[in-house]
Amino acid sequence: MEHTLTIQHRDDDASRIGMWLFIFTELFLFAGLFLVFAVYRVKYYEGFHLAAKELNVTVGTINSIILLLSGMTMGIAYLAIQKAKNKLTLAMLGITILLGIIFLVNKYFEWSVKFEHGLYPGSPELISLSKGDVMFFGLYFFMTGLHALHLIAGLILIVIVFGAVIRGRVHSTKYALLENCSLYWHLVDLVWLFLFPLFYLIN
Amino acid sequence: MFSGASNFVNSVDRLTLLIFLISLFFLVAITATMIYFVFRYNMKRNPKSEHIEGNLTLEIVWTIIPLILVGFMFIYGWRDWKMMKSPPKNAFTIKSNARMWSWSFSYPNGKVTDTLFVPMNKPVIINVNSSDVIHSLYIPAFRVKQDVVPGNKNFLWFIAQKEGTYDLFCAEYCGLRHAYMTTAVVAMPQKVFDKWYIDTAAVAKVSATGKLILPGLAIIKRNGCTACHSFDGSKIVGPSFKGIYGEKTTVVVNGKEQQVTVDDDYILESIYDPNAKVLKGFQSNLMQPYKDLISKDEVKEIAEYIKSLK
Amino acid sequence: MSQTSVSYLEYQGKYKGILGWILSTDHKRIGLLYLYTIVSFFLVGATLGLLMKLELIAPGRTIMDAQTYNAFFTLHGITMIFLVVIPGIPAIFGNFFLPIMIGAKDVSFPRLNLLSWWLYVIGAAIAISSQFLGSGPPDTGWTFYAPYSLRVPTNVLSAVLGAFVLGFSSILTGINFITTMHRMKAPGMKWMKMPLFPWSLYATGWIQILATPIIGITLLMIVAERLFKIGFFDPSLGGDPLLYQHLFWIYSHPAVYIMILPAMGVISEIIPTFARKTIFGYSAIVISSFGIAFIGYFVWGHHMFAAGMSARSLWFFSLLTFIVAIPSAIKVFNWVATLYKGSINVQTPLYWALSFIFVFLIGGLSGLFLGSLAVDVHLTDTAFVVGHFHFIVFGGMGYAFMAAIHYWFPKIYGRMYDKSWANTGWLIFFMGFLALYFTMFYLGMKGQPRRTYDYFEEYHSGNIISSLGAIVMLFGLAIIIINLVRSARHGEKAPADPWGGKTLEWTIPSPPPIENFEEIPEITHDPYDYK
Amino acid sequence: MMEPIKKKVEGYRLYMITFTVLSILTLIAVWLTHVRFASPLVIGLIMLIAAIQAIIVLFYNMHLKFQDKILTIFVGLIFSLIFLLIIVTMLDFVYR
Repeated sequence: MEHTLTIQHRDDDASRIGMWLFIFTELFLFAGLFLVFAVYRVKYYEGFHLAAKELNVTVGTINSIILLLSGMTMGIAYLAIQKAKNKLTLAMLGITILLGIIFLVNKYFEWSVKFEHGLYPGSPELISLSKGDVMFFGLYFFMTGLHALHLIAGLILIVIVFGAVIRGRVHSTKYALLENCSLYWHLVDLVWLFLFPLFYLIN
Repeated sequence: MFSGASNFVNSVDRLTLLIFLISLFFLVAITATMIYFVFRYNMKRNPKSEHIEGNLTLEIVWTIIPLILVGFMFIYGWRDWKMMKSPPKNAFTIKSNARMWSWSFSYPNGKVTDTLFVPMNKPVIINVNSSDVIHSLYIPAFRVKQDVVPGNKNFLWFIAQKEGTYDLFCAEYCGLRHAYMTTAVVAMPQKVFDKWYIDTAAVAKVSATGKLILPGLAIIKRNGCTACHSFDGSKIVGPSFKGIYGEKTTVVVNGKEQQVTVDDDYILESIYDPNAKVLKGFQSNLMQPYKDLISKDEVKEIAEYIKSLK
Repeated sequence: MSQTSVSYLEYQGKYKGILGWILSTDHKRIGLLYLYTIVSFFLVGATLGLLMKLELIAPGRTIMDAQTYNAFFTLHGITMIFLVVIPGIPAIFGNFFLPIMIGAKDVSFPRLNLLSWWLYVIGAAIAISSQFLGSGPPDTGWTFYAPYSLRVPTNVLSAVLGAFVLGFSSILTGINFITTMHRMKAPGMKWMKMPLFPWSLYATGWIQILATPIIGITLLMIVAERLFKIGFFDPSLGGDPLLYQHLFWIYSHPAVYIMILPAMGVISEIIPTFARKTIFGYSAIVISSFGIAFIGYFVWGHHMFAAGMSARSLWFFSLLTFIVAIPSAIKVFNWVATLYKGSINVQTPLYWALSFIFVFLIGGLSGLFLGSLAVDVHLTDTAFVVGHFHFIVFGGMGYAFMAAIHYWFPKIYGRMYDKSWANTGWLIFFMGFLALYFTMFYLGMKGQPRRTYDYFEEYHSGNIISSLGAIVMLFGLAIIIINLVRSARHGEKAPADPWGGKTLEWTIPSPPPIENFEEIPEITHDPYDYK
Repeated sequence: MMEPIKKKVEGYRLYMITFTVLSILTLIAVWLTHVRFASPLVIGLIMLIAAIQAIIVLFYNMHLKFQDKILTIFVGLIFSLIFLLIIVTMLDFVYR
């Protein structure tokens, strides 16, 4: 509609505020899960303690570092676009995508090892264990799964931004999309910062 | 109100009345003021309005006064509720089990009933338990209620103070027959209760109304089977008991149809492993195994009773 | 006539006909889209309610069986809560009037706004499809309490997923409104010069953003539990059914404030206009909105007083429940004080607004009984609770909705409705409403449990009155709707400012031109300037 | 309201420094669990480290430090609200 052309003036600050509000929503989505985690940790103190030992701390640590590194490359991409260094931006976005994929691959192997051991929801092995174990692995799969879904969404977003930079739709004076994408990517980072110690370290 | 049927009635009703009077005062006062203003300051009478932006003193006054009033309601409500959770030590303890859609009550001496019998003027604790979903044990006349959450322990207690029979409801929605998950509380003088309580011989033969019945029926009633199975051929949730004994029927086993004859063995299987052979046209997984609740001898009595329903 | 001064109703954009509506990013058209869809769903829900009341007119089977009745009250709850009252006022009147009242040409994200509506329609379609797909309509009640909702074979999944999508729609609307108020207020409109309806939407927006995700994740857990056997809430797998109730009410209690805050905003607009006088205690009303939003976030436990929570929780929740009554009371006092020394123009919207105060008072005061622990034990899960929340939700949001539609109707359609029919409709509706819901207090005090298909003879007389009330109320509703629908096409032309309102929407023509303002106004005075 | 502060954001180095600090903190947390198991003190320390990491991410990676103060206040309120939410729910589960 032609009239919208006059109405839809560009307001980067508005889109940033909107993004932050959306991030608040996402934080509460995970807050609900952390709440569930806290409740069952109190209820099944022993079970959680033992079940947490099943997780591989090394893989978890490597994944943490990968995610933090991708946060860095994302941040550099955000700076580079402001300095009109499109090539550097693209390179950094590319590395971020790559790191995100490595994280997912690691996660995939971590999950499949659990599946091989029969530690997945509804499996006969898991049912035979204590209720604390059942709950721990239920939460583990649900929370890391939801986090992985967010990561995939973030990756898709970066790919879109990548295309937009190539086609010149995102550039040094118009980079709100990249900024919001970066905010979202860091949200994924932020959530992992809590997921990692809760599942892997506190045992 | 103030019937004194249980020890909680008067305190709860007193608080209810207090809140009611305060509420009524505010409702009438505010509504009357509102209507008065609409007439007094009507456009025709008062063509020019005055400019008043607010008044801090008034704001403070009408914040503080309600705050004090609700503070009292809170304190009294808390105090009276505390009582409902502090049973005396010498109380008589009854276990209650809720299932879709019936109640059963077991007494310390092993007696099990579908109606709650309690002695008067003696504290009674009811430990509640649910074998499937959430129910809620509610005796309106006593002003007591407790949700029955599977997996969580809970209780309620009261002292029945007046002889009589009172309604007992399930107050938490629990599925198809929720509305029919009702029974009665019978409060009787200690002497009458003792007589009823000691008389284990009569247990199988006397129902709440005191009529003589077949032992099988007593077992059926006690276990709440009638919540889902009728005696008159009508379909409730499960099949009716009427005229089924000796008949050939079609059942579904693992998704395949099969013919069986309703005999003692089939009745036993249907009670101990109800989802193995489900009568065609009925849903599975609604009934739970009664293996721990009904002995083999009792099943025989039930089969006898079903036989008698022609 | 230049393109910009054409009314939004007649404007021809890129798309013609129906597409010009369902693909329009104009906030006014989206507001009307919401109006039509929400009113349709309201009529569905009301019909279900009426059928339920007819079933309850006598004990035993009257017109339907128990399974149908249980499915009906579930669908009635889902439709009314998720499809009608939560989006109701913000999505319809917020969309239409928020930009105009703050002097903006549209919301911050017009396309996102359209997406919200589409998500609403999709969510509604999924929720309604639960009635026809799979193994029968869900019969869990709109609360989906575990473990019942995990075990029943009925089609709970699509109802839950529908509610999830609807939550998304609600969140996006909240984000949009808050951003709009931060970025698009007209020059000179400081925060404390903003009218009260936008203020209430601001507080509502925050609740939408901060509470809705909790129900989202809870419903996802129900889905995971039904599909993958993760035992979050099933006691046989180690879950705690009470945790489900906590999570559910962490959202669903604040949801009541998503409904009632905008309703209060509407009343705060109508009363100064018809008293021709500035609002009494502007800042008290603003602050109380945030008081309600914040304290209201921490009272969810009062839905679970009989569920077996710890004594400390009960203490905490009961205390806060009483405290949250105070900001609502402050609003009522300020509204009544606004009438004092006014020059009151008694019109249909004012009838609705004053009757709102009356029924809302009854609803709020009956809440005091339920907030008090000892009394709540007796009254919770009885008809008393049903009466209470219908007075609050229907009496609150419903009456404010009626007040709003009668107040802004001339602005929306540029035509006036028939006032005497509107008043007749109001009176009949009001009488029916009181008979229908007031008797529930009596029935609850006598101990009739809620959500029951059948009842004992001792509750019969009360139920007859209640059911007759429902018929009377719907008769009144029919008069109101027919009057409005007729007037939207055939009513006499309305002037720009039929009521003598002072907020910005009354400074532009009726119906508003496509771009709202020829020139963005400069704000120099308070919102209700009757000096 | 919520105008960005025009001061331009520093160089790439900032992100490298935050990455290094965050990684070291992660490694410290992992090392802590190897030193001693599950004492409340260690759990507290680990959660403290997570909180510090979160603050670094929020302020530097998400540029909170360079935005209008009101946004920082909002973020602070959000996290307090989450904290309160968990505390209030725990009132039930810890003392039941």
